Amino acid sequence: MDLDFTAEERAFGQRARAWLAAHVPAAPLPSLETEAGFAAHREWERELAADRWSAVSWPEEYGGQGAGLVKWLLFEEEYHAAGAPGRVSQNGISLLAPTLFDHGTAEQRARVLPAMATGEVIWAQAWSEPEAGSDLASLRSTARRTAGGWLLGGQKAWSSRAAFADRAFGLFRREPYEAGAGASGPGRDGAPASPEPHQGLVYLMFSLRADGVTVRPVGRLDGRPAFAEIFLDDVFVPDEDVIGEPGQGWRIAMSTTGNERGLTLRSPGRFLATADRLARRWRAQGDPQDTALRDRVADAVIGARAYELFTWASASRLAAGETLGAESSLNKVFWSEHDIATHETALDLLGAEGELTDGGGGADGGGGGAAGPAYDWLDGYVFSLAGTIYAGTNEIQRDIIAERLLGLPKGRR
Amino acid sequence: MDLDFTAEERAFGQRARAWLAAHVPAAPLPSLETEAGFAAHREWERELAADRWSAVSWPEEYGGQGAGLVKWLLFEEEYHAAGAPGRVSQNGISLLAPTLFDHGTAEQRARVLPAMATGEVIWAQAWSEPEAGSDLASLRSTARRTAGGWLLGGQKAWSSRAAFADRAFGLFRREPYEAGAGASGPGRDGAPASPEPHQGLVYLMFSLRADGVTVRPVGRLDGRPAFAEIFLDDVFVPDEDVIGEPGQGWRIAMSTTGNERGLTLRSPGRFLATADRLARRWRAQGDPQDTALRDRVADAVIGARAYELFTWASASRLAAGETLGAESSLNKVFWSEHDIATHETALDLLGAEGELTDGGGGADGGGGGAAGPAYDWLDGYVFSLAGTIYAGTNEIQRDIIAERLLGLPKGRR
Amino acid sequence: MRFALDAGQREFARSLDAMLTAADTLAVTRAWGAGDHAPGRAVWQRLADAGVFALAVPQEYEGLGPLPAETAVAFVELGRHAVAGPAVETVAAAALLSRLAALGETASAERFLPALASGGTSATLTLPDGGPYAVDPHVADIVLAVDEAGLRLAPGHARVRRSLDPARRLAAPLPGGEPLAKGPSVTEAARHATRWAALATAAQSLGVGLALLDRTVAHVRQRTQFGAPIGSFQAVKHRLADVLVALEFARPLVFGAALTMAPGDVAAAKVATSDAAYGAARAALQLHGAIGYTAEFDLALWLTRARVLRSAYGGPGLWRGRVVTAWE
Amino acid sequence: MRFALDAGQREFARSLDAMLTAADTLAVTRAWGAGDHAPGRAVWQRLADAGVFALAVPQEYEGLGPLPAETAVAFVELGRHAVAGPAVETVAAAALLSRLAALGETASAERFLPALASGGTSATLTLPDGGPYAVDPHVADIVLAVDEAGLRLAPGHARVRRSLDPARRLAAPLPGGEPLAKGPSVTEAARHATRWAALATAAQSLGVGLALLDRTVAHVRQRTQFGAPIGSFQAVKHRLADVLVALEFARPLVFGAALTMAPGDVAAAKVATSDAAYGAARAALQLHGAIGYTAEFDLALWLTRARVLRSAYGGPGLWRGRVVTAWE
Repeated sequence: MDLDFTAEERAFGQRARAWLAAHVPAAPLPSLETEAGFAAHREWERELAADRWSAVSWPEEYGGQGAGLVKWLLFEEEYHAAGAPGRVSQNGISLLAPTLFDHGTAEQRARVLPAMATGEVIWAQAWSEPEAGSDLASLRSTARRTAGGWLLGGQKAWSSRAAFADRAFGLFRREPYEAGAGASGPGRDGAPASPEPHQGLVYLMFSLRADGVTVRPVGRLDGRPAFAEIFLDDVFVPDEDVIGEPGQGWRIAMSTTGNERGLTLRSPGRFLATADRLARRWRAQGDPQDTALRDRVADAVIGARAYELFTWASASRLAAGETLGAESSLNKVFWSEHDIATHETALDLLGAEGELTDGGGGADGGGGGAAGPAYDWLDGYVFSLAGTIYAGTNEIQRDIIAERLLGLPKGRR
Repeated sequence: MDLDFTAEERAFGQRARAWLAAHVPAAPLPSLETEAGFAAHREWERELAADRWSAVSWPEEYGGQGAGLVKWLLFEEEYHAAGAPGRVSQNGISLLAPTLFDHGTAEQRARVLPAMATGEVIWAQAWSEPEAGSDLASLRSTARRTAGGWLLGGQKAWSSRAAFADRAFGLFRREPYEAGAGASGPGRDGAPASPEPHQGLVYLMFSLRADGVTVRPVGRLDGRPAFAEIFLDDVFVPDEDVIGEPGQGWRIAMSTTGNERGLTLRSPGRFLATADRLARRWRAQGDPQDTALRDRVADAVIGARAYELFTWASASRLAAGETLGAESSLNKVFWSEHDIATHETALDLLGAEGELTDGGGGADGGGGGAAGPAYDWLDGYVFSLAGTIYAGTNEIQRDIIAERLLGLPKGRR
Repeated sequence: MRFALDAGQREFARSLDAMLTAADTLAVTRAWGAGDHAPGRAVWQRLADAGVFALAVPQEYEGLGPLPAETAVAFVELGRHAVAGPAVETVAAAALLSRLAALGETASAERFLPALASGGTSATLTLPDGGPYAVDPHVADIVLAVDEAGLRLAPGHARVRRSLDPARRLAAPLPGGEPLAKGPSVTEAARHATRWAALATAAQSLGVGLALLDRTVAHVRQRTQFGAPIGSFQAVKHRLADVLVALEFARPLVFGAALTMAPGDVAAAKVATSDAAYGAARAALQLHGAIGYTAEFDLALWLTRARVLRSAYGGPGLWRGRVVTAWE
Repeated sequence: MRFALDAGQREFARSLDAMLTAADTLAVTRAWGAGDHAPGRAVWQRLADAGVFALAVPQEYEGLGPLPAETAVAFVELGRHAVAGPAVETVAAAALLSRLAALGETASAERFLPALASGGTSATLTLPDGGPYAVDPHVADIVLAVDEAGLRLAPGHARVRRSLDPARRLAAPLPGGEPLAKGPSVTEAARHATRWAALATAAQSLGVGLALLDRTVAHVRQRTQFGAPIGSFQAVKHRLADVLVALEFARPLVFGAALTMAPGDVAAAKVATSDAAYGAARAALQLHGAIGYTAEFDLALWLTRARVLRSAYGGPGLWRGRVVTAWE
């Protein structure tokens, strides 16, 4: 049992750190929810990709470095410690790419991945619908068979990045119903209409610039644009953009949401960097006598370290050939609640500055120097609030933990 | 809207305070879970009763003062503030007496209540059974019809006071089954055996000294005796000791547990006195810089005040002719969690002294002077831990709150 | 002892509720946040006409007060209806000037109180330990500031800042301006005003929490997932049960504080309502899911306000300290 | 990087588990608490034979160590099996004397360490900031005390006090006795010993929490109320899910601390395991209902231990402070 890295791993980490030190923009990029900010973030992806840092774990042929899990985690830690920009390609890299590696064709990988790595094509996820949040089985959007492809209809919701992204991926209910695929009609009343609501779904990729697509940006709690609604009216998708077998979309998607809920979405790097920023801010401006706040800062530090070590343990198990299953639900519950608590602590530390959404940086932004402008904390707070909701609510994760890890009997929820 | 008392109410409170100041023993009585302590507490009940302070809200004919709810609450506040002994007659006065007032005969009241008021007869409750905790409907102990009365069989569990008490009251499943009473056979498999498991129960009183009764004391977590198991083997109970209609025990009991869960069991006096003791101990020995602990002390003070004011509001509603229903579940959840949190805070304040179960008082007992010996806090802590379990677990109370107060749909729990 | 709203108080609450419902306050609040203050000023005048601001003003200055219990009744409704604007601040300013008058400094009271009571003047202010910012000073008619030098009428305000609450703006009063009073009487009046600000904020938070619970209960009854209304899931039930417990035990603290105006009671009310409203907000967001997370859904108005009221006039730590250590 | 128990460590855990299961430790612990220490001493010797106490003793003093990771493995098992006696204290004493030896003060190490490693001697001790009481000094063969004057072999102990944990006794070492060392090296060695004490306590707490969860899961699967196993109720499921989350994220902190022995890591492990084990205890008691509340039901052994380990060697507040402020 050890926490030691190989010389090669350490060298990789040092190389990442050096590259980031030389390239991370001195001033924060504009918000990636603005057109200009989106373009700046896309440019940052190109810069990363130029030296193969945008998707380090991919094979070299697609623009990566073939880095294993340990190296990827080291890269993430360096990335967040360096205060590098948010990743506008996150959806593609962490959600779509793993699916293509597992279920896509060689042609799809060759066509999609390099452009994803460079930021030339930015992907939005199109999972959720207004009536289908965590209950993906109740999806209503449809893919109707047509010559050489499919026609999409319906509405997707809460699509992050969709406001400015180029393409999107998601699940659609196959129409007409084909017995062979075990499909069922859509559940029009909100309840699943058949005993097999997971059957008959098609997993596909589509252009957000295609005819029939309307994108409506939606602001999150603090008013910042964060995601969008996508309205689809007979949007043509060629067969080459279907991933895997039509009708098997549910199974394929589960392997992707497995990734979403598992290791890949939330590397410890972000939490470590955030806890470190909080501890520095506390030391700089906290009242050392105020043990109530100090204890909460300590909990932020403890939680980030626990998450880091838990992740190293998971990586070790994966390296030993084990697989992670329902354990990823432990992960999800932990990081999402840790993230909220950490940001709540930061806001309480900021006091009257903690509610300000403009400015940031400089004396009137709450200062903080190396600990960053005050608004970063409120921004992070609002972002954290979504964590217990998306990718399977924490209520559902707790059901999974209880039933699959503790072996408690299934009940009606 | 006011919080003012009438001159008469104030005079009553002052009279109570004066009486208590003159009578409360200077040194704590020995534990009422010992034979000597039980006798001392019985003697204290006699002393209270001599001046009509043992059951102030009862009519004078039974030994009370006919005090209304406001006066009763004022009495309780004075009682706890005076640090007066625990009430060994609590079960009888708060659980059995209200049932007798509502469902008993005049003969039963005349026979039972005066002896209860003086402590001549101490009552134990015999509600629970090993397989029937919060689910009273799954009771298995039986009352078999015999000439002039009933023969009890089975086992009762978690009977507080039963180790030394004189008599007990509880529910028994009537045998043989009588269709007219809607009774059902006992649920031998742990699940209710009939669609009407609440039917066919008999509410009765019995002597713990009767032939066929075996009482086995059971210690609580810290080893102190706290309750007992009662084994019943053909214990004869005359008809005169049945309360209400045989077979209607469930309905009768519900009115009693309504009292148990409602206002009467937990007057604010105890919580106010405890919070006050905690705040005094904190001021005496807490580190004023330690805001983490200070905040928790503040929460104890806030919770006690909230409970007091909530109770005054409830009393005002009752005085205006309204009734309290499921609101008592709010009550139960609040005081039980408040009580645990308060005692946890006290133990953390005590540090290394907080785990000691012997001694108490004096320098090596953690001191504290007017704030009482350290062990009182651990004792109170262990006592508080039962609060979220008995009288309907807090899980059940939350179901009730959600369904009856918020109108959420019933689900399988 | 009758610790329950009397018929007049209940009727006052009902009439405010009806008036604010008819005024479509959610739209008014969104307009206020977008810089269109006219509808908000109209609501303000109707609140004034109903007597809301007169409750904190003594009768000798054309007010109805001081009536803290009725003020609490009103602010619960303001919270429930997500009303925007410096209402807490106007009440606190009235309390400040009233106490100064009681201490013999009547000039400012005579000058400002009648117009505060009538709705003709709105006020905002900063108080010691209440943070550097005044609420909505770009809209308020007068900006008061208390600092070591005393009480002054600030000549304006620094850059206006946006808050997480979309209907709220904050800015520090500019230095200088007309001195109104100084010395120990200002200190005492500021403490008095802080109590009123805390009471009104507590009542408002309670209203915010109640509105969040109401909306969430309605949502979980109709929202279906996995073939059942999510309100039938025990985890959802228990979370909302806990919200109700917290709110229902915060409520008597608010009215108890209004009746006694004792420092410890006011502090307890501020802490308990902050926690209860914020707990309601967290539950409301979680149980609404993504829809609750959007700015355009009305829930956001209460969600964000529950958060910002928590730190208004000092955060929970400050107020918990005031529960157990003496303050005047 | 392989942050997982290796085959040898897993086998060590398995063999301890098997040995302790066969030894019927629950009965042994009850006997210990009742004053019958013979069965406990026999278990002690078997633990020593398995190398548990040698892990903290350097090889030059007939030990196997220092091996903190293996020590953590062992103490998880001690916690799971509710083993009684001053095991943490003996390990901490070994760490104390080892570090003194490393600083040049070898006399006490030579005198005591071989017997501590072999199980021939058990030790208890007091450490700065660890409270005034030593654990089970009436049974331990040596009682060490560190105070301002240095390290001494206490001549005995004051009145023996009972703990909430029925198998645990506490008493303050008597003043005086034989001085063993003094000066800065004692201060440093005491800090080192405190880290080992905290690590072993953290590992034991983790084991206690795991045992509580195991027993509670088994209980809720078979306990029926309202016609269904209570483990099928969502409130029960979610509460136990939270317990598992807390334990599974405390676990890597324990082993991470063992690998680094960094002050902040040790402090984090102490805090997280305390909270996780106590949370497990509260859930276990609530979900067992009344039966869990009785002293005669075995659950009580872990319930009470989870509580007392929380404040052992300083409560959560002290250790949280050590997470964010430097300590050596």
